[in-house]
Amino acid sequence: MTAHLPILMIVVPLAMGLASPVLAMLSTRLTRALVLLSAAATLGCAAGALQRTLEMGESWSYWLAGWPPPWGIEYVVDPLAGGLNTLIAFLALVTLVYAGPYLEKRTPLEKGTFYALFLLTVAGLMGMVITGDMFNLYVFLEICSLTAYALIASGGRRATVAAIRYLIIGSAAACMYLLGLGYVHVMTGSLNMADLMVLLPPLMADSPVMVLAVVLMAAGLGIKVALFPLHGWLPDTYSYTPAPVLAFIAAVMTKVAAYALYRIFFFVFAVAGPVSVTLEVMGWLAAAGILFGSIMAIAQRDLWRMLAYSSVAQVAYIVLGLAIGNSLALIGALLHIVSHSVVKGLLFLIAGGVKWQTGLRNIPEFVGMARHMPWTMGVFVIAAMSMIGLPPTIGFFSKWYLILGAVEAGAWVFVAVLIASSLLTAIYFFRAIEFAYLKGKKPEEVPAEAVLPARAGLELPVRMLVPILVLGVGVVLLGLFNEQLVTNVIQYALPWRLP
Amino acid sequence: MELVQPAFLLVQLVAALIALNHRDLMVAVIMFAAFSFCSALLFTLMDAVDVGFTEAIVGAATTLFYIAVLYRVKRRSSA
Amino acid sequence: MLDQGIGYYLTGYLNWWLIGVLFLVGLYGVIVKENLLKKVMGLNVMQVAVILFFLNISQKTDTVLAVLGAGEKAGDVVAYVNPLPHALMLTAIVVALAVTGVALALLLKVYRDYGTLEEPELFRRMQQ
Amino acid sequence: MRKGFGSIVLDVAFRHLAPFMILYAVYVLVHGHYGPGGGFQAGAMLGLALCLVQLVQGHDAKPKWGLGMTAGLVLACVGALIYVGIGLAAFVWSGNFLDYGVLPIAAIPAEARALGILGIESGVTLGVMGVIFVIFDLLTRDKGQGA
Amino acid sequence: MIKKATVVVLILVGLLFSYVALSLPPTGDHEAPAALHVSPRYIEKAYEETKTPNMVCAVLADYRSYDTLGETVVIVVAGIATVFILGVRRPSDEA
Repeated sequence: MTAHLPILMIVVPLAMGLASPVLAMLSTRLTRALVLLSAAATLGCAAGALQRTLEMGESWSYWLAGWPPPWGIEYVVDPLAGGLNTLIAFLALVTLVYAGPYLEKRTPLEKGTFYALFLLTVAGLMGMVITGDMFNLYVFLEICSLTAYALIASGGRRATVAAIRYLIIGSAAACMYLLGLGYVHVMTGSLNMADLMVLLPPLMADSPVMVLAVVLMAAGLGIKVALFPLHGWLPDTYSYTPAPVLAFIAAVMTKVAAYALYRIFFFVFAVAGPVSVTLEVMGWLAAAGILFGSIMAIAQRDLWRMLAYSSVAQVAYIVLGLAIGNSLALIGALLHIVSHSVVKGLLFLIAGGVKWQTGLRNIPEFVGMARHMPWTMGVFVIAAMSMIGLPPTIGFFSKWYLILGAVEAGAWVFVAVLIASSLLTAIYFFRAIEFAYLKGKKPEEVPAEAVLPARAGLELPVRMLVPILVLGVGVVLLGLFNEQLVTNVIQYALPWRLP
Repeated sequence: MELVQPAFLLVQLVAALIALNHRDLMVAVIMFAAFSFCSALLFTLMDAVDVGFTEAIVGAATTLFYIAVLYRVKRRSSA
Repeated sequence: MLDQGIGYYLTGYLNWWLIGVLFLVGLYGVIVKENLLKKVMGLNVMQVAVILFFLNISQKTDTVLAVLGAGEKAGDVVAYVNPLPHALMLTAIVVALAVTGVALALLLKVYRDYGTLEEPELFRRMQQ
Repeated sequence: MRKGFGSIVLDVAFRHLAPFMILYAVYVLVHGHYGPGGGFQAGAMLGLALCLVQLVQGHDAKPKWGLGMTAGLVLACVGALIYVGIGLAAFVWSGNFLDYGVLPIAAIPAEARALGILGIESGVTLGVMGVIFVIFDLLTRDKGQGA
Repeated sequence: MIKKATVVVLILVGLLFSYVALSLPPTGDHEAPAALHVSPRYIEKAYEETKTPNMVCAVLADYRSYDTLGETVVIVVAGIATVFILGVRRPSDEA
């Protein structure tokens, strides 16, 4: 069975997702157990595949339906893809555990369809990461997008409006990607990524068709990544979506799109001709996006909206790293994909927990929160440290590599933007921490009972607290072992091996 | 000189523009059905009978869905 | 450029041009139109344009559809149309249908909640 | 759409139409190997036939033919699971995912592939039939009728 | 105002599309890369390898059957999503 690990990690959530609406009509407890089991099995498959590629030291190609690549579809697991899939599966498992209390009083039909959509999102995202075929990427992009639209819509009236706007923008983006793929296909006749790597270089130099293909793909994936001027769907979507869904979608979806962008630009198009110009433009847009996102985040009172705008800024870090394009910056960008997934997922889990327990979303209302939820708020501080970029968290190291890369490339404007953004991030996170910790120290001034409703004063239920703690420990552990991560995993994913 | 396909494409363009710009949503939906039917014919002209067949059925299903929605919502729209 | 005559350009390139225009008409619907139903229609127009683009790739002059005649064991490449884009576009059409279905479901929910499909009016009612 | 708009004329016409629709759908499914057609088209056709039932008979009329929402959903999931199941079956005979050539259902791999294609297309048919019907059913329901 | 600007931008993009189209192989070209690279195998060997005279069906359901699995999942997702959006009564509806 180990020979089939790359496909098993897609098929397990896929099959369980398709089965769960049917199973939920029979028994919801059984369904939940099986869903958690299948998420764990997915994690096991992904970890197994990762371990095997690390042992082999090269990418592992799996021919679907047994046809050789340019004719059939292949899956390519390299160490980074395996690592990302492990991360996605892990976050999915954690979020599913966390989602338990949210689903308690729902009808069996809603539970079944929720689990189905969630697991199919996982399958779609993991398929996007490891596929070696450009059209297959489109199909899986649509799977994970459609499920995400539906999941987002479950957050009430405003979430529905956010979802349909996201659907229209996101489907238009997928169309643009597909048209770009059409331009590539018409000039080469192939769809396989490895095959295109051989066929494209002679065309890249002087063909205007490739310019259009690159621009269309950049626009399509740029919308999915929420790169600065195309981020319009993100703030509303992130503010109204229910927390268990959001923690997973916000953590993974934009990052997977960024990873797809990385693979297409750096491997398929191999940074030739129009791609470098496009990347430079995207770099400047990303720099603008970092500043815009950080400043907008400072202006928000609502914690969720603040995190949404900070997502716009953090995603732009990744694109900035890709735009700088030397080894250090690329390591920084790829490490930031990992770091921001974990941290943003964690932050939304915490924000959702606070809302679930106390009904509060606005930062000024967080007064004294640290006394009521010591563990949750402790982890919040760790996550905030990672977002700001303080050692020993993973966020420090990804930003460190990015800044080193920018210095090496002599891009001083980008260095300035990175440092300024760290300061801005510090401002808005310290404000939240200040309200949670410092202001609560004077109970005679602000009676906490007057601020928090009756249910407060309790830590979160265990099922919600454990995922938060696990991810909090993960942020620190990833930071401590970042060197192993870079040398064992990310190094093999660079377009050129490090000297 | 085969200009049948461009002619169909022109018809499609006109149908799409009317569908997008008409104030009455029912007219828009009907024009969209015409657009979809033209697509099916054009696909068949391009030797893609499979795709044309599918588009014919999908066009029927899509129109059915649109009309089902239109049955519920206001018919007027701003331009 | 003109040595091949205008007819060459009309037959060879008019399809590409018109398909490009059709894609942009769809994009115009998605960006400019304020009614959500029309935006979804614009999306459908875009998808049809992309499908036409791929089918135009697959065309070859004087070929028949990609089904072997009775009793034939193998095809001649110049006699049959290129079947690969057809298969891809069958998938794309189905994806388009799925997107339309979900979009219309969301649209109906929005209408039930807010009583309008016009975006400016919708935002006004969301603020309340 | 609580009441259908079925008059006696429509009802009788439908009675005579439905068997032919189903027959044609089966023809499209089976003939997919030799001509245009296949699982999706057959499924969509069956789904539209079910929608027609709904339109003629209405929601409340205890349809003699037709499905409910949950039955459609189950049908859709089962159809897709058939597809996945046929794909997974290849593991037993040590083939890759979806490699029907290794299945011991025919003398030579090529024929096994033809049968495998038919198998997955039936799965697609069931799935698409269920989905088209479910979407139509939900779009035409009155508010508050959902459960 | 913004609408007019959008239309102008779209017209400019249209001109770019038209210019780029001149570098594409003309419609119906037998020498186009798309007709030469991958697809000849489907035309020549599809019957031999799958016993299916309809090459589109062979490509769709065998050579690229994984895409078709994705397609089926997409359409089933549409069904599940519609049930999740419209067919489920949830507490937030009354709010």
